[in-house]
Amino acid sequence: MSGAVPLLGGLDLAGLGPGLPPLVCLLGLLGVVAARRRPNLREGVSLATAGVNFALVLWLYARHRAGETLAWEGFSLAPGLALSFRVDALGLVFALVASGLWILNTLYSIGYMRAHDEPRQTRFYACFALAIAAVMGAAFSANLFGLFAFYEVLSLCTYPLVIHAQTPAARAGARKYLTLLLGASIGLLLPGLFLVYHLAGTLDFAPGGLLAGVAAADGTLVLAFLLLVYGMAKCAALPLHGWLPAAMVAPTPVSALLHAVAVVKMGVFGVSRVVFHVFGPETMARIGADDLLVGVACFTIVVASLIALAQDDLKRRLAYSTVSQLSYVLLGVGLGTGAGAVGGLLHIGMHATSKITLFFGAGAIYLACHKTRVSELDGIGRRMPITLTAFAIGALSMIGLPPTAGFVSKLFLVRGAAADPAGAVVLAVLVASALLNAAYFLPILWRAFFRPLPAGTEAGVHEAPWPCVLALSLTALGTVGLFLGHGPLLDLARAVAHAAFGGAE
Amino acid sequence: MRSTDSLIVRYIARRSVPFIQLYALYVLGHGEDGPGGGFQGGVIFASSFVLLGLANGWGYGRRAAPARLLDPLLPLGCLIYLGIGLAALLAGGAFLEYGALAGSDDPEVRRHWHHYGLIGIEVGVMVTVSAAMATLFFEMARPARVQARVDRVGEEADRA
Amino acid sequence: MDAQLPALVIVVPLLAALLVPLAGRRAAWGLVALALLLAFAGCVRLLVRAHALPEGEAIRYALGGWAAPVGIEYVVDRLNALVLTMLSGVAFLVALWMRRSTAREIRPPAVTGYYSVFLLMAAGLMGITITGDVFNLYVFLEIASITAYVLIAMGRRRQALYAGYSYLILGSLGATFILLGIGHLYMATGTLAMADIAAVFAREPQLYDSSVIRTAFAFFTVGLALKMALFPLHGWQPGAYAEAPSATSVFLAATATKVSAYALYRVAFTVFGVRFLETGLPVVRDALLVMACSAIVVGPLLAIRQHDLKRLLAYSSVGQIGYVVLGLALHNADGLTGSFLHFWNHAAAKGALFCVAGALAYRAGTTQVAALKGLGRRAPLTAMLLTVAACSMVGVPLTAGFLTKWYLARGALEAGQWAVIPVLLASSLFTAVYAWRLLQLAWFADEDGPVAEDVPWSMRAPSLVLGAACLVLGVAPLALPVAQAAAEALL
Amino acid sequence: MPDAGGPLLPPAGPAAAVPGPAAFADVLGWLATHYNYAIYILLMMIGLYAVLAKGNLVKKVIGLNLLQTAVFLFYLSIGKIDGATAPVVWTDRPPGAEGVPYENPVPHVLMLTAIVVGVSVTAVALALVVRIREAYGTVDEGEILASDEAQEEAESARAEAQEAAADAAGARE
Repeated sequence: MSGAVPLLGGLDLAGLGPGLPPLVCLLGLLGVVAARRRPNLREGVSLATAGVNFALVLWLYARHRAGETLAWEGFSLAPGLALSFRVDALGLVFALVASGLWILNTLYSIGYMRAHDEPRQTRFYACFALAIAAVMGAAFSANLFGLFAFYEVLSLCTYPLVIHAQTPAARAGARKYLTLLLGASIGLLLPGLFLVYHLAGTLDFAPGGLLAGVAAADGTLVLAFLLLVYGMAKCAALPLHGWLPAAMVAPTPVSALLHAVAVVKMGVFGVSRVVFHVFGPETMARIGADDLLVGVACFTIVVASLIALAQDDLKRRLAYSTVSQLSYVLLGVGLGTGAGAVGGLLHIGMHATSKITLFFGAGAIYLACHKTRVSELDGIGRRMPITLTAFAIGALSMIGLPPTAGFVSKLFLVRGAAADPAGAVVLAVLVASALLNAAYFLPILWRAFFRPLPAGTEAGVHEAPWPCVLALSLTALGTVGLFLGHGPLLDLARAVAHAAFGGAE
Repeated sequence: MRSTDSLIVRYIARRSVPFIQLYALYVLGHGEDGPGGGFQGGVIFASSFVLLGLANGWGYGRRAAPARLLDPLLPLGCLIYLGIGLAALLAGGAFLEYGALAGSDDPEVRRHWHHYGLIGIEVGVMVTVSAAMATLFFEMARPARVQARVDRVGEEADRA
Repeated sequence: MDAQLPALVIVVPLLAALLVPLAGRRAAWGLVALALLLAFAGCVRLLVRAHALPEGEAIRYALGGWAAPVGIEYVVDRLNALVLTMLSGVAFLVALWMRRSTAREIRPPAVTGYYSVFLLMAAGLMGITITGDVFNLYVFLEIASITAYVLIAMGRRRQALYAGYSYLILGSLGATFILLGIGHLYMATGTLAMADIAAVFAREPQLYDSSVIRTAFAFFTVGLALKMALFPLHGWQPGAYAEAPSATSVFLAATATKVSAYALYRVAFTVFGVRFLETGLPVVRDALLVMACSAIVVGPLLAIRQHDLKRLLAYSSVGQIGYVVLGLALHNADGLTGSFLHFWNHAAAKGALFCVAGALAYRAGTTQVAALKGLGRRAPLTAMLLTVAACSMVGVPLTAGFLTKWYLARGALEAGQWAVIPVLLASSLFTAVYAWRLLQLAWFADEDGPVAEDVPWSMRAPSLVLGAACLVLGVAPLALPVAQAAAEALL
Repeated sequence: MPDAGGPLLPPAGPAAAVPGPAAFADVLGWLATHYNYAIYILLMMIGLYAVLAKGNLVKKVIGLNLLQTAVFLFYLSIGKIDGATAPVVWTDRPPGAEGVPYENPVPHVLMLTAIVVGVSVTAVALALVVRIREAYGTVDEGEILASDEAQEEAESARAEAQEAAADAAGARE
């Protein structure tokens, strides 16, 4: 109640601070529903919401940099169970990446959905708005309960997006998506939450980990850790990755949303929160959870890459690539070194930008010539030069070659691994993974640019609608731009690592 | 239910009705300080109609206690009960505190009013109990041809 | 008038019940709504007053001016103020909701009778809750039950008659057990007033070892378990909920079994006392724990297989009553808080869901699950209501249902009953399965047909209030302090 | 209710306790002095048997009545005092006076209410049986259930088909 009073007072809007982005997105949701009979207005509202939201996050970032502590008490549901919000470096990494890419994603959606003349667009945009509200809420949540609540909301509100086509394939994919995500969160995450609360008596994130100093058997803590990590099935650690390729049935903007911006990043962000602010590096090291996490991550990176090699469907190949790339983040935060943590957190942003480019590219190819398979892409680079150039930039970033964003994060990861006593194995995995990435991305580019168009197709430029091309060009530029100007993200990641590991990087 | 063939039974049944009812009232009035009261009185009162129905046929009994009379009486008895209770409440006492009806603090007056309230309550109980008992009997014992007519009327009402 | 409130909240619906058959067909509905609105206002006022009192005290009202051990006393404390508010609030909303629904489902000549019996039942349930006398409890229990039999048997299909009959037989069996329990209690203590019995126990703790007292408690438990349809004594319930007219279903499902559960709390904690539960007959507590947990798991499992929406919801209620009883078995502040929260939370969610079933019956003439198809297109608000209430049943965070589970889980951990956690989670998963099936049909199986109209606003508005309650109770801590105060008052 | 005229059964005393593994003579002695309890238990069991085992709906109602009657008997036994008079029957001195014990009236009052409740339940039960007979043409539980089941089966088969069709229809889009 106490938190609602300033809200009802209505004057001290700035006092809401980190509560503002989710609230604005909810307003956007209402606007979308209200404008359901006027498509132009509806899409305008969506775009405006995304813009205002990004501006708000930037404003929060600026104030955070200025050294202000921004917090909003929010709602207290029950003692120990509050929806309260706070700005910190880790949250800002996620929020900046998500809200920034959201604008482009919305732009792309508008182009894609209109070109396809899809039905049920209001539901689509409404769920989109709800999804970004959930992401913002999770990013700024000051406790594990808020993170869990918004995590669940995101699972539920993306389900209508995945099942959007309502074809049998979409139903089957969406069923698998929801079953795995919801099953894991009810079956693992929720008991993990109970366990943490039972052990610590609080769910509020703390800089050194809220479980630091809690007297409990190592086994219990490891159990709690595993429950939380695997409960967040959105991070797609093997073997709970199955939802991700299954959800490829969704329209491409949704795939981009799921696999680049919101859903998967929610998973790795959640795990980072667990590592840094629930357990804390010290406890992690004491109970051996860091090695566990690194092991899981390495296994996922290699195996998922191998699976990706065998996929002919373009979006499925990208999905398995996502599974593999997400574990870079897990690897980074699990390494237990400052540089590793920086690399992992940077990879949230780097991977998001590159992967969204790749998905936009895949969607644009589908829009322009209805091709979904890698083997059908012969010579397509000549028909869609902009799209395929952007795609190539994204692919290079996945492999980790300069001048793209992926290079930066991987560099930090390598440095982090080198600082680790058992770093040799990790280094080997990183190298192997880079080679595997090259092995499944370069053939696509080779086919697109160096193989002739199949006989019988007319040559000539035939790009996707302009909002799509614009969006994917911007993300491709962003991928390069992040290589050059990753300062703000790096500062934030460094701040997190600094708080966790002290000065050493 | 058909009427009996015996004229004697039919005649005596008819003639005993007032006596049964008088006795019912006696039992009612006796309720405060002896075995009796509204429940018992009500049942005895209803039994007079039951007797009529048994001896002189269902229709005869039903005409003596028609549904349009009994149906309003059912809630009316309860209303008397509740009304007195509420009146006590309005007079400043607790619900059903009849003594408060006196409107004075004199214990003697209050005791009197307590009696009046109690008897009023018993009357209410009696009205409802006798109406309920008679209704139960006549509804359960309803002959098939009457039932058929009621059903027909009901269906017509449904359609309307 | 304030002092008379405990009597008035019962008497006003009772009075209206008697006036309804005398009033015309037109005025009847208005009278019902007015009476229940007044009762609700009174109950809210009582809730506020009960919370203003110092810890351990209660509002006491002596009927007829006779003080407690001699006369019948109405007692309002923090626990039953919570239940009373829930009861009268739901009754009022259902009264608003039912005008159009009953007009379609009940034969016109029987409508005023239906209203009258409905009010009687509401008064009976509130009487069970407010009374401080064990025998009076029995009488009100029977008033509520007999009226419930009638209200169920007025369903449109012939199965309703048999459902009402089975409920009558099992309900009367339960009532007889309760009567026997009261008899044994009276035999050992010589009084019927709850507070007085508790005082006897406090004076003579050796009574706890008496086999008469133990028998009494066993009779109460079995009798009330039958009345509240606690698994495996739930046999009467699915048929009764499924076949009853829609308005009856909404009201029964939202309130009736929970009032019996409340009676068990009242008997166990106020009459027998906390110490008896701990030392007197621990086996009953263990049995209740097992029964509650089985109900929590089996209810939703059975619900998954149903094709009729009302029957599905009825089985889900079999599971939900387990949550309400679990607190008694866990027997600590957090567990009790969870259960007491569920009085409100489940009333809101299940009431809303049965409103959806009623809306289906109103528009489609059937309550088959398949009739939900395309609801999201035809009636988006009703479909939203279904969604929110179903989420609350699953226990999605930010809905009311989550708070219940949170507190029950905390209580279980505190009591060292680790096994309860998987039970709660499994039930959430099973509930998610059937909720998902309903939502799938409602939202993702639509066709591009003409957009048919939703149910009239007189039905939509009250049901939306229930749906909103699912959200508000989940976010704003309205119910929590009330439930916590009630739990603390009991222990 | 003023002070009950005589002592109630002592809480855990020998009178209230059911005989344990005592000598046969003890059991006989208990039966001789507490035959009313024995009858109440017997009646109750007969009633319970009828309610649970009989297929005829009317017989079930009769069983219910037996059960209730058994409870009435139990209550009246609680209030019974040997050699006491009814609280309202005057001899030469009023009940309650020295040397004139009277029986506890409270159980009687309670049973008066319980009887009314019982009558109401019976009335509703019989009314339901009448309606059931009209709707099903039988008062046998087995036949009613069989008839319902047949109807239910047909309906659920139809429902299943409808649900599948709904899914398929959604899928075609």
